[in-house]
Amino acid sequence: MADTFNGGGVSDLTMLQAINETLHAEMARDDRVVVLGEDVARNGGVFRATEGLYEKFGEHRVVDTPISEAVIAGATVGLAIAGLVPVAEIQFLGFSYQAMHQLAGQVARLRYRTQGRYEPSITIRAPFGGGVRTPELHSDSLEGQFANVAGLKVVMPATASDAKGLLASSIRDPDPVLFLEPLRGYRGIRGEVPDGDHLVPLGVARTARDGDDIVIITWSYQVELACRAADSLRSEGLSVRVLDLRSIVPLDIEAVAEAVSHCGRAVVVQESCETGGFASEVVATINDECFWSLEAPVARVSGYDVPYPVGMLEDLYVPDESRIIAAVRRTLESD
Amino acid sequence: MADTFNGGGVSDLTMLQAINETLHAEMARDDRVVVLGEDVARNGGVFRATEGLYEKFGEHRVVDTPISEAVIAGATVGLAIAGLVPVAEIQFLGFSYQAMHQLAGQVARLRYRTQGRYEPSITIRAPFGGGVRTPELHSDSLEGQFANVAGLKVVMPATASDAKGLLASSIRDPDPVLFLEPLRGYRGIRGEVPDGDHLVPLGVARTARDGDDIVIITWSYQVELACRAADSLRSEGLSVRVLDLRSIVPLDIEAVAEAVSHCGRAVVVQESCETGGFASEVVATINDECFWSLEAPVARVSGYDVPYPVGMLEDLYVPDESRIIAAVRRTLESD
Amino acid sequence: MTIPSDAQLREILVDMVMARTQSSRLWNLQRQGQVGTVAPIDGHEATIVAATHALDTDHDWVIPQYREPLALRRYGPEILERFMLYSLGHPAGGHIPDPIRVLPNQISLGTQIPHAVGIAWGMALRSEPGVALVFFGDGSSSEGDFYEAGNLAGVLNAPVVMVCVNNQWAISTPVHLQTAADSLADKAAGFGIPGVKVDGNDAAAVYDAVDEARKRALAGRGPTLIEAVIYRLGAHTTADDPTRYVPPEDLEAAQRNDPVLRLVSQLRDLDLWDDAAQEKTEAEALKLIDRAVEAARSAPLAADALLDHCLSADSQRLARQRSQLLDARSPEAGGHG
Amino acid sequence: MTIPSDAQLREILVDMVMARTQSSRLWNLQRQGQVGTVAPIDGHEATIVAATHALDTDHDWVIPQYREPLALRRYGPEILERFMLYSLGHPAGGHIPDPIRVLPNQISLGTQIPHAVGIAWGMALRSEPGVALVFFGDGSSSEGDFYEAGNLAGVLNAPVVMVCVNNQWAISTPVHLQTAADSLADKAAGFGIPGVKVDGNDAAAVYDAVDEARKRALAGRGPTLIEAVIYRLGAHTTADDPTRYVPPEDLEAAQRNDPVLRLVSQLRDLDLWDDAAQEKTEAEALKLIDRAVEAARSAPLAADALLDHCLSADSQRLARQRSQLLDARSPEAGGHG
Ligand SMILES: Cc1ncc(C[n+]2csc(CCOP(=O)(O)OP(=O)(O)O)c2C)c(N)n1
Ligand SMILES: Cc1ncc(C[n+]2csc(CCOP(=O)(O)OP(=O)(O)O)c2C)c(N)n1
Ligand SMILES: [Mg+2]
Ligand SMILES: [Mg+2]
Repeated sequence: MADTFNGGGVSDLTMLQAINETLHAEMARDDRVVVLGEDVARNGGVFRATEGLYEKFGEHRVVDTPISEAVIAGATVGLAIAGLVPVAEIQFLGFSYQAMHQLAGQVARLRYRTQGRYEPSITIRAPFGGGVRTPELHSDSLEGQFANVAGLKVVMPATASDAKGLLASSIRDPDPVLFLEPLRGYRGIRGEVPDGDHLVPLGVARTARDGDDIVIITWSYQVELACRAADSLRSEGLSVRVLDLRSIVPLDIEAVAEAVSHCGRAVVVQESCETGGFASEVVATINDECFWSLEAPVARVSGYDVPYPVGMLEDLYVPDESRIIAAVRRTLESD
Repeated sequence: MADTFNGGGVSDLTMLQAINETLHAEMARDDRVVVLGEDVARNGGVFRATEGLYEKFGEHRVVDTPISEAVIAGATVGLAIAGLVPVAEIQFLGFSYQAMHQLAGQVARLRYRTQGRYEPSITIRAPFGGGVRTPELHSDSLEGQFANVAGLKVVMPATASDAKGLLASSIRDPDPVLFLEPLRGYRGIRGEVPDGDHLVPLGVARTARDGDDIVIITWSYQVELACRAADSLRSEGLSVRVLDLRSIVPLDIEAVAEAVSHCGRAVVVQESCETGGFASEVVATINDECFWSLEAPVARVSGYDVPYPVGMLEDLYVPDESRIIAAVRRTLESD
Repeated sequence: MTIPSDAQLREILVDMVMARTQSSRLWNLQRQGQVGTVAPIDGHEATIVAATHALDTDHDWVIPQYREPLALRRYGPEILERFMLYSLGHPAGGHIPDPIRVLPNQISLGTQIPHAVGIAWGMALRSEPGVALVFFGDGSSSEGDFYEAGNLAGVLNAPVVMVCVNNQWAISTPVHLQTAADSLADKAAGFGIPGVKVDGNDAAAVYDAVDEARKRALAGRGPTLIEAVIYRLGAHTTADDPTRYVPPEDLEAAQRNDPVLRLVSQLRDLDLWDDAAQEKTEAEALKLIDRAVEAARSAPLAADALLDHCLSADSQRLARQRSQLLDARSPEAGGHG
Repeated sequence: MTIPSDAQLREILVDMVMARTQSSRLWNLQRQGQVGTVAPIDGHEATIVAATHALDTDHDWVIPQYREPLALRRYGPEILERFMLYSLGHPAGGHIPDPIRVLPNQISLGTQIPHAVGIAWGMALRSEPGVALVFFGDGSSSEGDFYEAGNLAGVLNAPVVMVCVNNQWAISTPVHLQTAADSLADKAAGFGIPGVKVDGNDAAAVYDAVDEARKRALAGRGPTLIEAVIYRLGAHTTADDPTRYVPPEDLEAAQRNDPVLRLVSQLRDLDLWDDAAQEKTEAEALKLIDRAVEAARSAPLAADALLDHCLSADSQRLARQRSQLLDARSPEAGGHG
């Protein structure tokens, strides 16, 4: 099966367009790929991420399911066993809770519990994240909980180009991938995206800004804010590196260690509430790998330990540039 | 309503007996307490934790439910709204995944989303933990995932006496509590338990062994192993403190900081897989609170990043005394 | 068969017209960027209003999904006030004050059905008279929670009235892709409880069905599943474009069956309704909603409200976070404050 | 109605006797501490064996719960071999080798039903002939997964045969506390699919019901829910004491209806079975299971098998953990090795 896109050039796309384009390309490339979820077919997805797939690939490969997240996730296990490559959408990550027993209990374990007999080539896409005034459970950052589920990969792109390259890799990956798309990024992040086949390997972090004094380690939409913080601090003469993890599982431990060893100071930023969020894992990893290079405690910038709040309160909850900058300053001053 | 037990003395009980006795006492003390779950009534629970309740308090207050974890958890929300104090059992913590949308999405948020109109006096009991050769999903340590769920308390006793005192506090607590009972502890842990009313506040850690050179921070059954490790190292002249967190949410941050500041070195032990487990949160908290007192990186001793394995492999998976001792030595030698 | 009296039918119509008027006002407010996502009520009025008019507000609970609040006027003016707070994104919107027996909106589909069963069960345990009436959509009827709750209600014989509002759509998904069952009421057979299908555009029929289910439940004869068949006349929400998927001819047919117009014409024939009544009701509806918006806009909000009501008392962690938040918001910090 | 031939009935009985014999052998091995928890098969034999004898093993899948493996002999000797590995706690027990279309045990109740629907759906998408037959208990029929899967199967018209093995108990919970439905087959109405109730102690009746459901599915007419009514004659598992809750008179009545004895006596009447056949079959069953135990005991296990087959390739974290594990196990470390 040939690649659909072979331009060799680049296009300026939003993250949403990059995702949509990638779904088109992967479905064209491999006819085992099937897309399923709530409103993904006739409506093209509530954010239009799956727009045009139904018209192009037909009702057998692009399927509107009943509102049953557990069976959406559970059916992917069977589809994979039957030799297909399911790409399921959970309409919002908060509703993956309805499917937790299938995602964490089954999808993630299929390879292990059958000792490799079955290959879980399963991708679960879900939007999440704050800043767009959605109702409850639409914005929650649950990646820390999924990171504790062994067997699952958790991929969280921060740019349009990575959204394409990581989604293509996720769909082709033989392991189950939870692919998380930041709501604010759908239209709020755009950039140059390579035409044609574009793969970004899972588990390789990206240096989004170079710098030597301190590194901000983060993922997904918060990379955007970290870069803005780094840029504004640069004008003050501070050299702030930004490391975009891209996937939290697998974690690029070496890149984290390299960046922290080099800079000696680090800030980890996440949208999730503080306790039990993935930032803690990054701090613990830094402690393991490069404790002796640390010149100051690693700072965490997080949401607060409350459920994701209603509209009037969300700007207080979600870390913003100013909180990131404050943490960077605090960490630089600490000794 | 008067206390049922007023002896003033102590009894030698297994953790299971302590739990059973506490359920009896709390049901007698407060007639709003109702017990629900699979096989909790006529059979007295698959481990006999609820033995005798049905006979004593009748079929209206001790209810065998259908095998529907989501509605067991979800019904507690309604029962609490109706003014009752539900104590639900999830037969094994692994099956709380079936109820995650109710536990994490609803039970934990009832107070917040109604801004205090309703009081979620809800206790969810569940056994978990390894070492007893159970089938899949019976042993998994999922506390790290629940710790990231704001609004939920996560209580994990390590002794028979605490099982009583913490369970009584949990049932009387106005917040939702996930009360986790280690399978190995049911019959494997016993000790003196105060007769009569015995309350242990939630969120106050316990020093299980005193010591100055290093502190092992852990919870639930691993406290037992940590104490054994401390005792065996003491014979070599090492002074190892053991801090039993008792509840991971709320976390006794001050006790952690005090112990680590005092000892300068720490090992955190958990049964969960490493990535995203609660030990990472403890390490991150230490980093926040007493980075400057640290004389060596904090060591984590964890399960591995695989699903909880089958019987032949579980002794390799679950941290044991020897792995704890090795980590203590490593941390003491590190500088 | 219990038919509402003429006076009751008129009250029902007043609430229906109010709901529709306020819903379209809300739609406009959303378009002006003044409130968050809005799920219009058009087509749902008869079912929701008539169902709640069959209840005893002192004893019976209403557990809504998210489309119902504007039609719950019978439970008191606080419902509208709180709903406007909710629509503006104010946390107090979730607090419907005691003793009103109405839960706030539920966004996580189907999760409210176990809550309703728990409330009903709890009332039965405490020997309180009353039922729990829960609304949910045709889409929500595919969630495990619906089935687990219906099945448990059957086993417990709990006094719950399950009203499935079948408006033919779940966002873009038509009900025939939601289930192959002939009728959503057929799902009752799996719970061993009665399943009743009713024309949800017929206020009297809905009233009767709920009244009967309620009496059944109060008599200790357990739950009922009612499927109210209607048609969603508007968009799913302000974020949706139904022209992408709703067949225009179906919509036109449904519009001819509009529940508000239907009851208006019925009551006009009985001389219980006229243009003046219509205008007066609409004017009153607008006055009330605008007042509620105004009140919501000026509702106080503490600097650290974000952290309130999560736990009954701050943990050490929350206390630390509270001072961080207040520090960041203090004027000197140049934060949000 | 499709009745199995005499020869088929005899094969079915052989498998049933084998299953029962091996199950009781396993029970004893558990009592001697040689294998983990055992869920005896007594009472389930006719349903499981006859159902799978109606399948085409080359094309049709079997998705079991946990009580079935000993009765799946028709799918090849590997099933028993793998099941013994499983019972000993060896990881390879979960790997039923290609091309056998049987999934390993499922412990998380009801979760296998969505898997079955996915397999059936996948076969249909790939235009492969074949059905997915899934077993689950009366208890599992209360899980959301059962309902969501049944409903989806109905919508998709997926070639799945859902066999609910109603043995009257879910551990200590009798079926009348599991649901108020008159019959578990009634749940099919909610999915818009046929629901069939069959005497699960009657091998021929089960065979016929599955055969019909299978033909229906292969003809593109969608799923069927079959309720096979039996009685659990043994304990739930080796960890259970049924005398605490099973009424002795019910058990006695059920024993008079024992599916193995019933088919034995039927085939004796037809001169297709005698004591010699019984003894030979039992001896063969014991030989096979003992051989399988032996093989399982000596199955190799790599020092770092714990970490295999979690991901397709080690992540950086797993690679670190693998060397930690191997270090700890090396003789010098005084670890587990
Ligand atoms: C558990 C869950 N899954 C998905 C969604 C996203 N969602 C919001 S409304 C909706 C459709 C609901 O349809 P229905 O229950 O028929 O109610 P209606 O909107 O028609 O009144 C969906 C899929 C959600 N809110 N919750
Ligand atoms: C999701 C889930 N909840 C609870 C359990 C614990 N459990 C194991 S077997 C069982 C009873 C199952 O009954 P049934 O489905 O009728 O099967 P049977 O044992 O009667 O064959 C229970 C509750 C489980 N394994 N999985
Ligand atoms: Mg609908
Ligand atoms: Mg059963």
